Amino acid sequence: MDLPDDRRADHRRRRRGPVDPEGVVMSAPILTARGLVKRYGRVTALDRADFDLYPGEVLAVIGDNGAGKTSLIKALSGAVRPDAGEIRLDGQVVDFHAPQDAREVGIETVYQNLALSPALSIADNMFMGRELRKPGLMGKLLRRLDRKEMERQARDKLSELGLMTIQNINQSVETLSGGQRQGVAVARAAAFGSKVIIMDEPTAALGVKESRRVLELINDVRGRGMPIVLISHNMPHVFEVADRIHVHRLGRRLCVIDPKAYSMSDAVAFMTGAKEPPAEAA
Amino acid sequence: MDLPDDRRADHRRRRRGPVDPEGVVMSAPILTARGLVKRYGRVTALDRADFDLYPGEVLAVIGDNGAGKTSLIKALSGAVRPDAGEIRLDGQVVDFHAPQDAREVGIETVYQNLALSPALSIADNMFMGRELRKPGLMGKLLRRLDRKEMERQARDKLSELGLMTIQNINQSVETLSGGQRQGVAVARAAAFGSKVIIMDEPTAALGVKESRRVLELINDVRGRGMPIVLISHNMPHVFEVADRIHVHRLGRRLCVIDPKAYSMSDAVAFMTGAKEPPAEAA
Amino acid sequence: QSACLITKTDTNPFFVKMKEGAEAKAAELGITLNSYAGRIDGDHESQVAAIETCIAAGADGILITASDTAAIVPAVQQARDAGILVIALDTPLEPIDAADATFATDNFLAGELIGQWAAATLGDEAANAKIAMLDLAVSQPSVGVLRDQGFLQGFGIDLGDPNRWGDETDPRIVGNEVTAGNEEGGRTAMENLLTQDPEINVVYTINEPAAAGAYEALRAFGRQDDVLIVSVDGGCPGVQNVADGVIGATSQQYPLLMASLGIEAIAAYAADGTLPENTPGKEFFDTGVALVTDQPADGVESISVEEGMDLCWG
Amino acid sequence: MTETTGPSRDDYESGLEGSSTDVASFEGGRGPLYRIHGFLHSTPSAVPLIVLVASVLTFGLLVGERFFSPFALTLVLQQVAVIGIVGSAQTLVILTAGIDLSVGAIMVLSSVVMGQFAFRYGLPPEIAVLCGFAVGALCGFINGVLVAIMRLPPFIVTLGMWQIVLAANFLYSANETIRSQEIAEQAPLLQFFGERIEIGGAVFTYGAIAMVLLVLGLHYVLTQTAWGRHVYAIGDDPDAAELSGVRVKHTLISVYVLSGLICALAGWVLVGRIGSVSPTAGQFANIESITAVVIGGISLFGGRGSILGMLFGGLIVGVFSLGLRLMGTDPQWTYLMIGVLIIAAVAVDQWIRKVSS
Amino acid sequence: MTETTGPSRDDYESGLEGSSTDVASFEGGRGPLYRIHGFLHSTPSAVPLIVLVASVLTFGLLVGERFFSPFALTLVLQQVAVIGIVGSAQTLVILTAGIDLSVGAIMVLSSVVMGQFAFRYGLPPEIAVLCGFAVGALCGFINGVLVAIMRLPPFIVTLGMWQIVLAANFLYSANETIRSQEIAEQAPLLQFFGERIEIGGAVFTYGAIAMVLLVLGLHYVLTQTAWGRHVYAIGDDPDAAELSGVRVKHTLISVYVLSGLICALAGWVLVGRIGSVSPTAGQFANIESITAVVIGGISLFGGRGSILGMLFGGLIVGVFSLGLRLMGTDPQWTYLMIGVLIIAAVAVDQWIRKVSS
Ligand SMILES: Nc1ncnc2c1ncn2[C@@H]1O[C@H](COP(=O)(O)OP(=O)(O)OP(=O)(O)O)[C@@H](O)[C@H]1O
Ligand SMILES: Nc1ncnc2c1ncn2[C@@H]1O[C@H](COP(=O)(O)OP(=O)(O)OP(=O)(O)O)[C@@H](O)[C@H]1O
Ligand SMILES: [Mg+2]
Ligand SMILES: [Mg+2]
Repeated sequence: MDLPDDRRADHRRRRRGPVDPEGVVMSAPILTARGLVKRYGRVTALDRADFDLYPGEVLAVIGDNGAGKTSLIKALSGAVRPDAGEIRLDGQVVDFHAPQDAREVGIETVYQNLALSPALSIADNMFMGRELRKPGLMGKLLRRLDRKEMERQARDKLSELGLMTIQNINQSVETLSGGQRQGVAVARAAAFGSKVIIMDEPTAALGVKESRRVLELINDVRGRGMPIVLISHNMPHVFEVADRIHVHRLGRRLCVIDPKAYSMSDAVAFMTGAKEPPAEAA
Repeated sequence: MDLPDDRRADHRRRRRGPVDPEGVVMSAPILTARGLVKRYGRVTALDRADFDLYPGEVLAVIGDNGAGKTSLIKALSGAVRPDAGEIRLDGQVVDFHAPQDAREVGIETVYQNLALSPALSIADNMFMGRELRKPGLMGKLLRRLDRKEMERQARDKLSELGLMTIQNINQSVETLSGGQRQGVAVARAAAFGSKVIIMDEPTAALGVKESRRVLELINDVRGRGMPIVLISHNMPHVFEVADRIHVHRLGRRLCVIDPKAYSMSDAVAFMTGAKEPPAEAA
Repeated sequence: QSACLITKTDTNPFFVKMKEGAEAKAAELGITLNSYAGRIDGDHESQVAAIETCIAAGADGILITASDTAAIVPAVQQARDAGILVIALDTPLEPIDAADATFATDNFLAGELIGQWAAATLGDEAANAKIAMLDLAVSQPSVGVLRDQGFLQGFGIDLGDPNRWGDETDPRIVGNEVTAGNEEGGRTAMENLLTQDPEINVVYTINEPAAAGAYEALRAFGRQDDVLIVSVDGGCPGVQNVADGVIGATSQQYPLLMASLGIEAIAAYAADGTLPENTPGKEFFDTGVALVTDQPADGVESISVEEGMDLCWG
Repeated sequence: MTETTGPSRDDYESGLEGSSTDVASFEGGRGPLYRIHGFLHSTPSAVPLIVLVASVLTFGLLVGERFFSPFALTLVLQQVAVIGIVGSAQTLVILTAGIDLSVGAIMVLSSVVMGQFAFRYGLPPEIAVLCGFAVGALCGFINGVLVAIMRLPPFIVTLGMWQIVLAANFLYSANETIRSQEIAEQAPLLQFFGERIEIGGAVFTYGAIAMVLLVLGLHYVLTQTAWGRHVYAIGDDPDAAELSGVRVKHTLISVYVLSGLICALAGWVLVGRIGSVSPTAGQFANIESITAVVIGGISLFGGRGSILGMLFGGLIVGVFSLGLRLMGTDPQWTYLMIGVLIIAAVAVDQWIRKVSS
Repeated sequence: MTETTGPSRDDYESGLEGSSTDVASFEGGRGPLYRIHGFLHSTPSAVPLIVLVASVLTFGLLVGERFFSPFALTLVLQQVAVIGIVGSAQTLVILTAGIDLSVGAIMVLSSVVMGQFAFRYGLPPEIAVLCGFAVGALCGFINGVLVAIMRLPPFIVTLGMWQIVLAANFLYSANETIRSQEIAEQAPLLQFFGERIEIGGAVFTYGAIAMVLLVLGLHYVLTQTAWGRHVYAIGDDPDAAELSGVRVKHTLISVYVLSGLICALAGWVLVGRIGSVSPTAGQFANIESITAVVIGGISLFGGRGSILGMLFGGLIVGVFSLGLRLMGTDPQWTYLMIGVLIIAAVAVDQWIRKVSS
């Protein structure tokens, strides 16, 4: 296994797309949102929130519990429809009615509550909504699933993440430990995202080794040129992989900061309201 | 807010009970388990696991995802009955048939899946199973609940934890963010534990501020002389608060180490199997 | 020798009596009797399954009160093809010759008798009567239709389609309600009709439990003394209700007789192949019906309550 | 190793210093829409109540004073009394995410036991009534044990019990009806709930009053006592309830026993209503009680809803049945209309909740 | 700030170096008990199959060859055919965590439409049958839209539909039965499923064969195609299914439409079975189909179970009914026994799963 600093240097080198706010030219954002509002009864979860994701970058979203991070990415991934505001993908206004709509244009999401079907097997869950069919007549005419292949691929993805304690790929998800479940959800998104991958606290329940794998995976995905939105409460992780950090507070974007320009304690101070963000970052 | 090193020194000073393996006399353990076995169908979650908790200490349990940590503490808290093995509390063999049995002898647990009733309010959840009744006739005869008081206390507990984004104490738990829910579960255990508090990844979904409060809370509880079992994947947290670290691997206790004698990377190496633990710690 | 008795339900006292009659006679003649029943009135499939069971069990004869008189025919035909004597009890099949024989009450006549009695008792007032019709079920099973239409015929009301109730246009009919043939349904139905028109003074009921329920409603409205309730069945509690003045008149049928005659016929058929004969002039063997009342009306033949008590469901 | 070696805490937490420590305060009403929403949300029985009032008014307009009279309106109450009581039992079970298909059968068996014990064995009516309650409680207890201890699904347990109890009822009663006149003479206690209070045109039977009191009492118990909270918690998520310290088995058994007792009460009220003791009564009590519960906005998945909603749900059906009859609708059309209205009532409920949230 | 300032990664992770990177391998059978458990767990229809075989053997011993003959055993199959088909429709809906109370009514309405369109309007029987299927599909579609789009609870939707369809059925058919002889003469196609193949003493009606083929076909679809997986996923957790990319609404509607079509097929088979077209048939189809589903080990909470289990569940009830009838048991005792057996079958199922896990 590489040493940390090697890897870090490595991913910085591989990074594509201009991501430095004070640096070179900014290319057009791939995914933007303006003025998103979402109310749940008396609670305002999103309060005119903005959002920008540039090609090839890892954008971290940080904020207090209940700041509205999950609500924000749910709006982006079609899981909730905002009460107001607009979302653009590659400059086009999009209106997702269901997560499947977002998925079809290549936005893949790991939800905080994982979105797994407890009674189904790991392989079934990973391929839900995009099952593989058998080649030939069996698949075309009888639409028969290719279970063997799906199981093989599922196993491979999980091994890549280092989830090695899963004893049986046909185990139903409800029999997995909390961390194992999270691994399944992350592996699914990593395997199928084609445009944007959104991860809502993907390492919350993961062990040291498994978290490391997820961070490596994020770097790999960025290496392939795909942008990632990462929500996390783990500051060292955020500062390790993020190219830019979106600080969310009280339902809206407070500021966007460059992890090279600010320290972790600054970020924490902004997100908890201990310090006002500087004007240029807001 | 205190500075970290102050606090750290502080809790070391306040610590009671002899906990140093190489140090002074060890008092008798308060909670022990020997040879616990738990099988789920083909999966062996606990494989002759041992466990010891001494008075007044913070014992961290670490291990890979799926190592069996949750299964272990579920056996200790009466949520599952082990297939074999025995559990002793204060030297007496105990056999919990239900979590309520463990709770009645003072063992309070924060479960990884939180164990909250989604449709009920925060206050209802916090006082589930030990509701407060109105004083006087109303409470005695009509068994009327004292909602006002329960709400007030619930609010206080949450404020102590710094969960300040909860807008409405009568909100149902299902409308809370992931971190807010975890806060409710932690607050409940902290409020009611009288003998042992067990926490299964209490900070997994919590923000920086909220995590800090939970660690402070752990120190406070230890300050009151109550022992705590803390399961966590967060090594800095573990090394900050733990007096001893129980390393769990493949369903059993691999070793118990002193955080002062070993480094974090040693602990990680033991728990992932990268290094063999030294003989004296096993 | 063995025989089967298949009734619509085994919870209605009428069919309970029928079963008692069959069992007593079967015991007397040394025949094994198996009884089957639907779960509710109109449970056709259970009856088909029962016939199939009788075929599988190799019975000599089947006595059946069909829930769906037309639909049961193919199953009955299968039984007859297997050499089993099938006798319809109480309710004729459609067509009536689908069974080897029919021992039945004439339900239309039963209705007609109470209709005539009510009309005669009211005399001239019959022209201004306000009639509540408490029927069986919305699915309009044939017993219910026959009794209802018989009553209207006897009362002198134009029937419209005689195979349906509810299509009459005579203003004297306040309305039709369904009762499921029990007290609860009778009471609610009566309450609803009374709210609609508190002046109701004649109540036709499909059977005596419905009549008892209707009476409770009338009592609650304080109208129990100025309304004529008529009914059909003639069970012992029903006749007792006639005696107590709850019911004005009821048409009595004889289920026990039907069943015991049926068993005798099966015994005879099993012994030497003789087939039962019909009542002269009718397509079936009429087990008779009698009007039970203690207020006999001119021109309507009736028996007294005491006679009714002796015969009740005999 | 010394204390300074282990990275005790990451320096970034110093950023916390100075962050606010207030508790987010509850934001008061923001205009009437928010108030209405808050009200509808915190009062799950409000929607069925609104539907009820609306339907009473509509029929009042359509039918006129034959319907909109104290007499007719209290008649609805009388007609709904038995279903309302059975529905209370059903509500308790459904709140625990169960369903009780045996309520009707238990009700009838209890009433038959009350009647037969008084008449066949000549027991004093008080004792006979107690025996009826005992039978109801026993049936409920069996249901409860099968559901809570054996962990069988409530649907299947009560489906089986339904058939067993109903068959037992017919076998025991020998299908004999005890006539109203006999009961009035020899054991008038059995008809207690048929007695009435008249105020102006309004007629309140004891049965109807008992129903209302029962529902109010259960409402208190469900919302204001620990037991009630536990019932909701179990329906919400039984595993979470167990882990958070609810004695799930005890509570479930107590729910089923109470349900059985309430069914026995319904049986007693039934005797008051129909005058006689009849083993064939109550055939539709299951489906009607479930209808009342669901129209009342109580979730069949448990844990959500108010027993008051069940009462309003039952009354809605009663109002529609009577109203449609008074409009002279053909019985078959009435059935059809009630079907449409069941769906419409729930659709309106859903719609209001959505719009206001 | 330079790259070295931010604590890029905590040094403790260096401990990971050298940790194993194997995937935990699947541990093979550890003795027969584990095999049996694995089999029972992965084959949810095994338990009802075992109960079925055991009950056939028991009745074979008790009743002798009147029961244990090809004729009687295939008779069970015939008697179960209609319920098996309706039960298939019910299974689909229950797997999505719904329940369909309107199956019986849709079945009867479809059969009445087939009959009346052929006789009242003189349409060719092929067209009439197609119209019957269209009506079934339409009813299913309405159910589906109300459940999936309007998000109303399936129980209440189908409760309403039940009443509506049944009333429509009585109104439309004017309660007329179309007699078997007429059908045989003028539209024998309607009786197609009544035809039979005899092999030795065994009699297989086309209806029974159709039922078996339908169940096998649905078993394939449910277990081997994506649509089937989606049905399970929706029953398991509709929110998770939606989030993980299942078109929940489309799938739900397709389930209800398919259920309606299968009910129409059941209506056609029903005509074959009873010979005539009767609007009063099928009143117990709801409860019997649900009984078959639940005895078959399919969870009423959705997402778990196999349609084969439903078939075995239906056959278990059929075997008990016929067996008890042949033993000459009083019908009430039969109902009582079936009640006991429903509970016992599920208890055994639960017990086996528990012991082996
Ligand atoms: N379905 C819902 N109904 C009502 N309120 C909701 C709902 N979902 C979220 N909320 C509220 O919206 C606010 C934002 O929630 P959200 O889940 O977006 O926070 P978050 O930033 O993701 O927090 P965390 O870090 O704890 O996951 C919270 O106050 C929460 O209580
Ligand atoms: N109910 C269950 N049925 C079957 N297998 C189970 C069940 N619960 C746990 N397991 C299995 O037991 C093993 C240990 O699980 P456990 O939840 O104790 O792990 P853990 O150490 O808490 O992991 P994590 O850190 O991910 O929470 C895992 O392999 C898991 O798949
Ligand atoms: Mg979140
Ligand atoms: Mg765990």
